Amino acid sequence: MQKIGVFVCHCGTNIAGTVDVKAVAEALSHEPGVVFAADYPYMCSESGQNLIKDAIREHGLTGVVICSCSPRMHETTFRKAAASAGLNSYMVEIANIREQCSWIHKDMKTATEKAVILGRAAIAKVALNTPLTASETPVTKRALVIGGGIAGIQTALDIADAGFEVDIVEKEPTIGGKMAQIDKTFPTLDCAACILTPKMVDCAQNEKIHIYAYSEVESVKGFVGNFTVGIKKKARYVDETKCTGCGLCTEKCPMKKTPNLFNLGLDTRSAIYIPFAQAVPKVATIDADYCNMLKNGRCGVCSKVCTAGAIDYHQQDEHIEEKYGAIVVATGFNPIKLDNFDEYAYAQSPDVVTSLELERLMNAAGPNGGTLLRPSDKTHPHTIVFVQCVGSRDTSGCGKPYCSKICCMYTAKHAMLIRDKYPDTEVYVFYIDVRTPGKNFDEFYRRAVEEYGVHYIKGMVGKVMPQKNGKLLVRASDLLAGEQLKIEADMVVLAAAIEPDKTARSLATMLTASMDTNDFFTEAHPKLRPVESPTAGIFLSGVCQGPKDIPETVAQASAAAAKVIGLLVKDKLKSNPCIAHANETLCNGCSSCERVCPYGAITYVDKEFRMPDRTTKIRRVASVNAAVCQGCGACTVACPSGAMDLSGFSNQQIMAEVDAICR
Amino acid sequence: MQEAMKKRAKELLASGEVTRVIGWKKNEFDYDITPAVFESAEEIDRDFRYDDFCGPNLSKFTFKNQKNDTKTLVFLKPCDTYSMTQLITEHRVNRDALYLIGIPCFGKIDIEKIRADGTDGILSIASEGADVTVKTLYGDKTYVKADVMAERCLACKSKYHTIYDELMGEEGEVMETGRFNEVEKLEAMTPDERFGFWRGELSRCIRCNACRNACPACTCESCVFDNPDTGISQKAAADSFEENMFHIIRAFHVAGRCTDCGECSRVCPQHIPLHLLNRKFIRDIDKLYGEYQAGEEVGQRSPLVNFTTDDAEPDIVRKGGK
Amino acid sequence: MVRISLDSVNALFAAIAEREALYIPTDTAPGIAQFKKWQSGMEMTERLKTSRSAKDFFFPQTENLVDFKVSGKKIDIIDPREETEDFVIFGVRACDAKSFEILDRVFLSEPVDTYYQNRRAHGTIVTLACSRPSESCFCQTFGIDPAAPGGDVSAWKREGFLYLEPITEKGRTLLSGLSALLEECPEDAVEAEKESIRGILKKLPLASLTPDAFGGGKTEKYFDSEKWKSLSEACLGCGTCTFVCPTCQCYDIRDFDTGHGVRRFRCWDSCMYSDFTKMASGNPRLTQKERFRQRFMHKLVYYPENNDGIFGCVGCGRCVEKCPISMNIVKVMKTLGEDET
Amino acid sequence: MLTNREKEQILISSGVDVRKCMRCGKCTGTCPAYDEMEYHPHEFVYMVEKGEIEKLMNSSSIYKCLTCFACVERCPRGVEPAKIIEAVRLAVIRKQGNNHIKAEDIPCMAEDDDTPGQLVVSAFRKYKK
Amino acid sequence: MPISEFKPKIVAFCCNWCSYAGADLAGTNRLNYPADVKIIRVPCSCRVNPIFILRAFQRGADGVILCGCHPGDCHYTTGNYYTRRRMTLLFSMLDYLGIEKERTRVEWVSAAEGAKFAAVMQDFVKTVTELGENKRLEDRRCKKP
Repeated sequence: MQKIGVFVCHCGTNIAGTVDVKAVAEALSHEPGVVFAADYPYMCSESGQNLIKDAIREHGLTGVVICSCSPRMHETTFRKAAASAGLNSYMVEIANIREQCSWIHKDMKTATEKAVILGRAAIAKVALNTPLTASETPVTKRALVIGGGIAGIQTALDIADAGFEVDIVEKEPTIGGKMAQIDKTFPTLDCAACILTPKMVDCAQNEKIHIYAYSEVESVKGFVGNFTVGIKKKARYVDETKCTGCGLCTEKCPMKKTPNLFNLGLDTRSAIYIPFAQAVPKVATIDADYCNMLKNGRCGVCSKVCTAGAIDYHQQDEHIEEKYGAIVVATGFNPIKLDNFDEYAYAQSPDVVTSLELERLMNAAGPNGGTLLRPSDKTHPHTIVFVQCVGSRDTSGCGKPYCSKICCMYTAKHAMLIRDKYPDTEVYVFYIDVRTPGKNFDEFYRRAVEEYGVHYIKGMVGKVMPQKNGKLLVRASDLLAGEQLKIEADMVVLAAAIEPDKTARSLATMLTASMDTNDFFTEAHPKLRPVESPTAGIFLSGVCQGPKDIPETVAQASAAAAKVIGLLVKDKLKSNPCIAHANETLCNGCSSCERVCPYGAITYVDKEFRMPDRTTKIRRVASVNAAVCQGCGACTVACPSGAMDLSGFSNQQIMAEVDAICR
Repeated sequence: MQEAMKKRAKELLASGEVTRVIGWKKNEFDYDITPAVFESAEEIDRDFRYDDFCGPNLSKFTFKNQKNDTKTLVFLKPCDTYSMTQLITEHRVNRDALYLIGIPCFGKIDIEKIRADGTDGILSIASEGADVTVKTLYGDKTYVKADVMAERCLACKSKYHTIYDELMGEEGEVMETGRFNEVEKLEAMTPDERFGFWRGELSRCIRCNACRNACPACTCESCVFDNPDTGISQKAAADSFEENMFHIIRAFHVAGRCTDCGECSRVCPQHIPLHLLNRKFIRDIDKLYGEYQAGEEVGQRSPLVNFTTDDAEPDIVRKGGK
Repeated sequence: MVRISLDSVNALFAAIAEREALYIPTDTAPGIAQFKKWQSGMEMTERLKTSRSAKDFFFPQTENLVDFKVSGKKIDIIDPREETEDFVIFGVRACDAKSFEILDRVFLSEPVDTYYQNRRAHGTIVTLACSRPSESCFCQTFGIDPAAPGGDVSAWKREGFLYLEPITEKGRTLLSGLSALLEECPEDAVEAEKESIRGILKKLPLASLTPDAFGGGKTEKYFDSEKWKSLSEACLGCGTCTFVCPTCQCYDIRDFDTGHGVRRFRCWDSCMYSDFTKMASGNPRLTQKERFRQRFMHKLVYYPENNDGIFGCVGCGRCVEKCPISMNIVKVMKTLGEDET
Repeated sequence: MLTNREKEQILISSGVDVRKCMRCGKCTGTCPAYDEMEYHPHEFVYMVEKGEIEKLMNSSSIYKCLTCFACVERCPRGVEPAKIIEAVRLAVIRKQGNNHIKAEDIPCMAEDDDTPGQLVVSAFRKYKK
Repeated sequence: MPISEFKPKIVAFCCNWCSYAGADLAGTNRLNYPADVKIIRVPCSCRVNPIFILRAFQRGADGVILCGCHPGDCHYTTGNYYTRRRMTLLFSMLDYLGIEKERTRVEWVSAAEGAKFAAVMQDFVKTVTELGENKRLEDRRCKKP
């Protein structure tokens, strides 16, 4: 038998001014199940709360309805009060008779009538409430960072700094990512390696950080606080623990014609290699596609020269399983493939390069030792044309619909550096818009124009035609001058759009983290939760979430780390008990609910059921992970059989409210 | 075709490849067809039947009579394959325990159309080519097959089989036969006319649940209308509201999953054109969210559990912008 | 014996409708005839059978039993019944007419169902002989003669005339009030019609079906028969057969919360439904096979056992026509009956 | 907002959404007939948007377009300037009367040695359906 | 009943995060809208089952409005996208059955749009008042005697 108590708050005159609170209490006292009804000037005051507590104890109330301000205001207050009097805190319902009644109606009679109806609805609901308890799950105090670029490095360092174990999984032989390939950074023009490599070393030396380089995530199971991740350590054919990184093997290796991927294939290296001098871990790796020993068993030079005995031609991929409490995605980006842009002759001429290739060409550790030379004939270029928005802001289907954000600034940087070092070189930048929102960004761009004399031309390059004389004829429009320009250039640099790394899509599936149509990870809330994925326990760092420059990436990386730390300091996770649950006897196992769940909280299990004729049958039924479910209720409507229901907002409860309102 | 099917079924039984065969058998009259499980060559020889009266969709029958520990051969007409595919997508049948044979269909005859013509006392009925010959107590009659074919067959959406292990006869194609004409006609009416139309139709409903129980999409362990805990269970439509409620919610629950097999209308003892409700949803989905045919392939994502960020707003209905 | 030209039958209907409500079978959709309250201009159907039986008139699909008015914590009990008007059902077939007797044995035996009794007392039944029986008809199996259809008044159609013969006092009262429209006539035409009908009956495909293998005392013989399994395997568990059946009389009593009270009503139930007679302990009939068996055992064995050997089926053939998977009492009788021979 | 009937007509007959243009000028940058033209592809798009149809119709530029579709091919926003030009040309022809080329006229024109090859190719593109 | 006296019953389902907060804001700003609107709080608009909407009509509601976060702003990321499809199809079906399409509505109201909330409710109540009593989806048993 229900024993419901109704408490009507005056809120001074806020409610009592337009609602006859005494009449409301009197009317609601006659509702079925109500055994106590009272009004009081301020229910949320200590004495008001005591009134509630006393009534709960005295009348043995099974449910409490408070007619007061919005539940968004004091729901927690009243729930705590109920709990302290021994009533389950979820046996409290609030009728919002202030914001949604007294404050919007002027007529006492109308407002009082409405308040009674709202009270009735709350009574009808509370009569169907069930005591709920938040479930608790332990937290594995270890984080995984997927991707070892600047985003991953910063996140890992910050997490480790707070005293938690953190692992980095990097698919390349070294951490460092794209930033390691960059020459200088805008707008300060300091050397990227000089600021990045110390952080890489910090990672290597931090005892809380473990780096799985040349490794990939294979599987992810579990949920927030309790992930189990399968990691594949790809065979390097070099024992990491023995290799000292002396580099002797790379010198002696006879296979010198291997494309140097670190330099984007602009030069070559040996089949056994260390990507670059400051690589972390500084360990050699054998490129199995080029190594003669691995291909046909003839060679073995590296093994012979290695004093540490680190070479192991029989090494196999290693599969590891680790447990984590939180996962940070920092998978980064790549410039897009330019196959769709024949007009820029990228495939025809080696002198048409992408901006990232230009970084390598200008880098001291690059193919030309830092001197800018045309890739085709190694001569000094005297005219360089930069093309902006190659594949960015492109809705024609060839490129990407979004702005890649970083190109305007790095092009200004390139133009400035070239003009600075080679004043005899004319630099043209064709742009659609120059976008420079950022600290000191616009000043930087203006310096390129005003101090360095870079020719910025509003218009686009329509076609690049390699000439017989080795030059590149660039045809472009100058929209402001209203003319079509034909420039004979020595080099053309394309600001190729950036896109999320190809591995991100499959990773998102493993993580049940959602992605947008461009394969950027979606954040839990675009404004208020920008570094969390909607899937609890999955955090986002860097360009995997959207185009960003280095300072923004680092800021987000630290933010993600802060979120991870906030999660890992907890011993147990308490979850909202207002979550979905499946009635297994009704569940069809049809997967409709799983498909609408934004959190991947629903999984299926095969269960044995006793059939009416006493036989047993194995059926596939849904199971909701209480730690992951956030209680939106999408599944309850997707479920045709009504097997899914939501605690705290059950079908019965909502229909009871509907009934009470329409009565 | 019938003989070939019998032969193949017997072969598969004999080889032990399958232990059960799901097909059709003749009942009291020529047009009376009952889905059945055959477990021996004798049963097949005696009762197996496949002709222009074999309307029942064997997918639902297979769902109800599935066995996991043994392999069952199921003969599927093109439209039955869509239902079967959908059932597999929803994990409602175990594909591994089924051996599916696609068979051609040339349109099924609707005996109710012949009866509605006033033909009664039917002693025998035969369909050959374009002619349907009926012998009755009160004289013989010949119909052109197209005139007495079921509505769903006249507007056949596909002669293509979406799933099978083996195909008998030639593979057909997806067709464009104006199955939405009736829906469009209704859409063109005024709301009052539509209301009148549907009241007239739905008021005949006797809530026998034949539509639901025959529907291959309605395979819920327990239907919301049978489960007293849902608060909306009904045993009879005690008010016109409940007639609407049942049919709207039933159509909504199968929306995006309904393959438009037409069983609901076939089995309705009161001749309510229930398929027009389902087709409305199919039509809206096609128009608003892109062409979608449930049961086309295993693992499809129904439009109701899917979205794009630039979907039409619900306003579109109020503004009549469709 | 009186008659009226079929051309004037509308005048007859108008005259009846002037005094009491008149219901006639009329076409409501292609292939569907239903009993409807007669209004001027309404035509009688040419079809043999209405899709639903005539039992609705006495035992409607839903019927309010009692209302509880709830105000706050107070509950009042209200009898929702209103004065029932007299009514005439015209064109009932012999099978349906016979079904009322079967229902009477259930509802009018102690304790009397006053709701049913009240409706029964107010209704007058005018039957109509079946000039063109259908292949699904097997009323003769249960000793029903569609040539002499019974009811309060029996009627025949022949050669442009409608012939009427009162059977009961109620029938005589009805016809006496209509004498101005009717002319006395000899019985030759009706006798000829009867002969014609009986001639056709012999040729019906189900003419040889007999119920001899069934009746009271056969429970043990059939209850555990192996054949139920294959008979029931295709059964969808829908209620079509039950709801078109003129003799099915099971109902469920339910409460509907109207928001301001509770309405207790009864509605037809079907033994084919999985929740039929479900109790706190569960359902006594666990699978569709058992539910299927219940329906036919009830009609062919249990009912006759409790009702002087009268079968609970009138052979109207509606279930034969309407079953979505074409499984019916004829098939059951033939299959189980094989054991007998 | 500048609107007029002719603009609507051009938008409908070309099927082009001029508002998608982001003023990058790639169409003009790529146009092989640039030097011949008074108004250039991006200007066509912009002028149609502004409703300055009259000026375009009176300009010889519309006949200088080779219909090579380079602009359509290169446009990153899918605006299709060549279709706009075609639509303006059609609008002019409509005003003049029905004296435009029919598909069946093309084969004999192709035989004429004086006909520029580009014209024939364009005609095939245009009438390929 | 003359239109002037007719007071419609309106059920408004509001998602907890945006629209319910928007309704609160309307209150905080003392923006008046008719008392005929009664709000039911749900966690997300995607919690609203079509059954609830029909239930409201059955029980005597004359209009049902569903408010949620703007598409893209859902607290649960994607909930309102499903709502949008479900309700579009449901409303279209009701219209197909000849039930007045003006009686149902979906509006996206953010937590900051108190003024919009009040305006939407005023407009909706006006529309439903003009339509009059719900007859086509009523359940006669639920009418007050």
